[in-house]
Amino acid sequence: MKLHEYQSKQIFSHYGIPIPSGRVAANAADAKQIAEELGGHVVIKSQVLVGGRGKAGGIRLAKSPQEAEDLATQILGIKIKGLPVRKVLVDEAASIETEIYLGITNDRAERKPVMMASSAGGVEIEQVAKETPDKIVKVHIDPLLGLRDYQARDIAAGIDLPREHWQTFSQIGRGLWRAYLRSDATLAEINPLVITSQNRLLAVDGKMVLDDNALFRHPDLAEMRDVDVEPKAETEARKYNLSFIKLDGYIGCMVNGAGLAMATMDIIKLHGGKPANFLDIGGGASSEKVAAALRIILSDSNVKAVLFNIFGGITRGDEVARGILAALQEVKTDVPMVTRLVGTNAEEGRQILSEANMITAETLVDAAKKAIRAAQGGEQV
Amino acid sequence: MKLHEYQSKQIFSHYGIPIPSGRVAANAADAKQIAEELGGHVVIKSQVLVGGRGKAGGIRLAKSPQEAEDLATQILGIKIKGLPVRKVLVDEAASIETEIYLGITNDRAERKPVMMASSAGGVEIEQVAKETPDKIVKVHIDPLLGLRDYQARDIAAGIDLPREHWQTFSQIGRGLWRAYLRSDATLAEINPLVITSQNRLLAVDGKMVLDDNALFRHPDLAEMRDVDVEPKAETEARKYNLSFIKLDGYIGCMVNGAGLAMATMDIIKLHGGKPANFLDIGGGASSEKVAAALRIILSDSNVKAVLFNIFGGITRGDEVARGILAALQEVKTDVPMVTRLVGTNAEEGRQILSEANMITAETLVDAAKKAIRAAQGGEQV
Amino acid sequence: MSILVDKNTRLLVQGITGNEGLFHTQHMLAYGTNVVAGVTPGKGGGWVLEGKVPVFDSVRIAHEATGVNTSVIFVPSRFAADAIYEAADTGIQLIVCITEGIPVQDMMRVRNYLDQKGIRLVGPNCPGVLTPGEAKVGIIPGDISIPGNIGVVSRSGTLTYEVLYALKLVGLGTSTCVGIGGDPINGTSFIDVLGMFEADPYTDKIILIGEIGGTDEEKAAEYIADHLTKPVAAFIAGQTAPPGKRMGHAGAIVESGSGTAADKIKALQDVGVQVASHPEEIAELLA
Amino acid sequence: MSILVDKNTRLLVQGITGNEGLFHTQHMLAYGTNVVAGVTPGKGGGWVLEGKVPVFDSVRIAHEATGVNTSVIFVPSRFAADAIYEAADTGIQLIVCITEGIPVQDMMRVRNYLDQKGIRLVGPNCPGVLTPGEAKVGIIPGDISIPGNIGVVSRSGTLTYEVLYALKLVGLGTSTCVGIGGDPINGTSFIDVLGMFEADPYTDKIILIGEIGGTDEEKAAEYIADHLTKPVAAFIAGQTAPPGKRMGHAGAIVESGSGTAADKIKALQDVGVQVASHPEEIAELLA
Repeated sequence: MKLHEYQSKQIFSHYGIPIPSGRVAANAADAKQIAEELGGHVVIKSQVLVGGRGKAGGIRLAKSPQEAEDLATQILGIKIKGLPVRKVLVDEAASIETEIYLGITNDRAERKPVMMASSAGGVEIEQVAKETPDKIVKVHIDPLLGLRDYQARDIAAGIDLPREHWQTFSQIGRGLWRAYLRSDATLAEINPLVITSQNRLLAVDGKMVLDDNALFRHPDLAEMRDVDVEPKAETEARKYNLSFIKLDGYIGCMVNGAGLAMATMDIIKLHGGKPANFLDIGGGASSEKVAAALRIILSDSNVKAVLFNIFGGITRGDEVARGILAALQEVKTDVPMVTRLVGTNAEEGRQILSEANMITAETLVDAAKKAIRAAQGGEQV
Repeated sequence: MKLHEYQSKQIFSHYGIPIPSGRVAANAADAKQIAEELGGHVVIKSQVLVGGRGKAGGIRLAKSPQEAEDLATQILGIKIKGLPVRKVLVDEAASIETEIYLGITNDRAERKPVMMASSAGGVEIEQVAKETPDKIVKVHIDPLLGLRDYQARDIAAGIDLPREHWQTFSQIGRGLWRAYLRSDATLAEINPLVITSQNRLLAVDGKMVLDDNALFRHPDLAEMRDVDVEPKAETEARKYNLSFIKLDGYIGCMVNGAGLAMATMDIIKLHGGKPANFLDIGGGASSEKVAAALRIILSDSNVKAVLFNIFGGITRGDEVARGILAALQEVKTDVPMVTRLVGTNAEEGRQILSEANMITAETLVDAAKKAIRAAQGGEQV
Repeated sequence: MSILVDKNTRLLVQGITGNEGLFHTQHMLAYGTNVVAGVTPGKGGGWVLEGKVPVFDSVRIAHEATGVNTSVIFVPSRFAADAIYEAADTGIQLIVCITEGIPVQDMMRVRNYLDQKGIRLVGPNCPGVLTPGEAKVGIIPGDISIPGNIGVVSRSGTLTYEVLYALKLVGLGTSTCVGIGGDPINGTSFIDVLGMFEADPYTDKIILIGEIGGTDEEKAAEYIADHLTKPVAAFIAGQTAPPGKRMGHAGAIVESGSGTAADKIKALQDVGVQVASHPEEIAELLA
Repeated sequence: MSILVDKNTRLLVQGITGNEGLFHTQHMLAYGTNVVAGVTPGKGGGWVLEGKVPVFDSVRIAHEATGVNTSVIFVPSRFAADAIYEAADTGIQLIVCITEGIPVQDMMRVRNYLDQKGIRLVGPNCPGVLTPGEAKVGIIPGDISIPGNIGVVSRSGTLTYEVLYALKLVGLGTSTCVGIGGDPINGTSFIDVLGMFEADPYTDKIILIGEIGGTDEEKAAEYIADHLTKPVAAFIAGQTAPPGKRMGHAGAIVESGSGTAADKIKALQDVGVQVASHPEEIAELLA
């Protein structure tokens, strides 16, 4: 779960990291009011969960409350990478001397958190990693011991931070580690961490991504989820504990198992089709779950055919088939359906489905081809 | 640093351990008021930092606010093991079905915290350890990983706690671990942890000892120190960073180094004398520090002689001698002084001291014997 | 024989009285796996499945009473890390964790702890380990595979079943199938299992089933080049996965352009591994 | 030669620019110890003691630049645990920590961490290690001891100096003197050092100086009975210490009737160790 900049910075502040004074506003009048409180010289920042806000005109400087209001009006009207801006953060403007990157993420290969820093702040770390990898300093953190003070100092030295800032930098590093640890984050980054012209360190922008699997122990953080920014279908899918991702193709996919679901998408593509979604219905396949999944798939008007790919393992094929039939009773549609059932009791399952108005297939390749043809209107049964 | 029962229970409560409703009172009127708020049926508990309060009449049950006031008056007038009772805790009385012991302390030999529990609660754990050691269940805690839930359950099973209480008991165990960890305690114990007749678990009495060396990171806890209960001299010594413990003998000791200080006390005893104190003045020996130490030693009217035992190592003997002389200028006394200086520049030091009105000695045995004789009035120079 | 689990496995089921635990214990027993004990805290002293398996309150008690040497974990995700510690602290040397959805920071701590103790964890978020004809530890359907000489290692569940089943359909059998799980931090990597298969006399050929996310497949390719003499065929799922999205598995995500299927396929092909274009093709490649 | 420190010691001083660090570095250098580098974060690039010792910002940089193999720590107690981790993570195999007053929970974590890595820590709250004529690492005065064949191990500081000095006065010398420190949780125990002395060809006799608190002396007695062939004499301080009070050293406390001097003396005497009634007597026992 991604957090907005303003949410991330609230958390940072809670752990002792200095952030600019500021508040979030959902309309231009509030933005003006906040700008007045902050003395007029502010920065208006769109709160959307994508990068590149600056280039898209989503971050603007205002020299007066009136200008703040005008700019907020503009920014609240635009879309950035397709996402409408619903909130702006109004922050006291800082005069920036130096920009630093400081972040913590999980290093899968080392199975440890890694703290990364770079003197090339303000730029996405991936870009720095590509263009000037030697500018990135990395320190792995022992997950049982936590970040050590000497490691934070090593990083400060590694990015040639002036010594007068080492102690504050270490405190910020410790704060970021605690924010990461206690929020169960998978990413906590300050970018940029700036040195102001008053020679203070300040976390001007921040980003956190939380581990969805750990939200059960952070009910306060779970409430921060902004469902406005994700496709409605994904919100709906989460309700039914379905793993769903919308894509831009036209063949809806319903598969049991994440790996098999990916392989199904791949094979559709391999044969010239385009998958409309990733969907893993998981183990079992009750008719309610299948029905919900089907409704979600069909809510996308691009979908011209649906491919069921089910491997009957512990769950028996005939049971799954009945689940699908029951779901079809509920969700009336004339979109063509192709079903491939393999494994335990697959034969019985295929029998049940072919008696309904469904196209059946034996192999995955066969299923993909039939689904593509059906989508093109070439075969309705 | 020992905490009072009411302080320990405040901390426990902060970490989610259920404690009885109650407040501390410094006078009987307040005790009555609290008893009224709690519904009248209360227990009045003297807050002194020693065990055996119950036997000494320091814990009494009251059935009405008036009785609470009367009992508080009584208890606030007594001394327990020489310590005056200055505060009482007024707690809602619990009807107790079962008493359990649950505590965490440091196991030096294993270099790990150890959680201990016993179904024989309400008794001091040392006594249980002596009389029925098989009633104590111990689990060592990995200091890097912390208490695991399964360990708390193992303990619950080990003391034959009814299963319905396992989950709550585990939560209390986790709370106690966090209280111990986050307070830098060396001991955190609930004794007794009771099952009430309403079948609830409740921490009726508690005790915490904090690590003095870690108080720098717990300014809030450091403020809880009750200086009323320790000898004035020890409070004074702490100010000067002197390690001082009052004893009941008559030969004051001033030594550099803790081991040597203990050995000095031992040898006084070996030769028939009685040390009046333990005192380690540490490295160096500035005249201010020596003067402060001397004042503290002489504030005890039992002291009939003072023995200086100084090993000149990195610190030179002549320097130490000058420090002692300067201190004697400040602290006028006619208590006889015996000085033993050994090590670097000891000869020069002895020279300086013998010119003053001091008895000098070469060996530790010699010094002890001379101090004992001086204390008995046998030798004034 | 083969690797990890076999006739000598004395299995403990942690979370045996839960729906999943009980259901799969039944299937494991039916397969002939030597399930000797179960644990559910607070339910010790009972039996499940018509008296076939005794239930204990803790792993320690179960271990003392029955001498289990392997544990399979079905407890809910919020308790799973604790269950792993409990098994590890009791000295069980092989732990198979089926549970999905364990917080990743928990797993980093678990993995670092187990590494210190030298204890092997398979999973979490995995279908378990199957040695056809000998033992089934986890949830891989027993009837989709026959004994044989092909070692299978995979990050996936049903996709693996596809492959086992496709092999069976053409008469090929499996020495052991190891599901290492779809989480970003797990106990056993491709490399670990490849090393075991290379050393195992019952395995002659190896199938590796990977997917997007991380660099485990790339490392496996290096390892194959340096250490493996047995032929390896592979399939990588997720060629069409969009970047930045978790494809069901917590570990299946293309991040900052790294972890793509294309990279993995290239790394494997570069060291001479045949990579199938769809799962059913693997059987053909090894036939 | 002897144990732990000698002519081959290449010493790093952590906290070299502090009062204590600088003062004792001077003495260590004067003694002939090979002090090759110092560390004080934020002061890297400078030199101390008229250009004799370079100062670095971190142990890693100092290690890379000078190849230190031993570290002695003088940093204040609240930063000392971090200094130990820094030395350990850099791969320094012997760390001597002089600092007094480190929180005991910090030390439990440190000790458990170092044990995993197999790194030796002497101290904290100790006077260090002295191999007369070769190297002095810490604060033991150099001129109170001469080279010889007696190994000394002690929980105390000045009390140890007494013994070294008493030995010197009767012409006896020391192979190595190891101060293991007065804290309840430390890096090196009596047993560890007794084992090293037993194996050391330069040590013929051993002196053990204990004090109240804990059970390290009792364990040493057991170890002596089982493993030592060389004669051991001992002194235990604190016979008159009242229970429940910390006698200066954080570890010197009689708790719940355990850790008394009487118990320790009896345990040692029971295994044939001669226990002196006062420190000066030890020299006589070994003469």
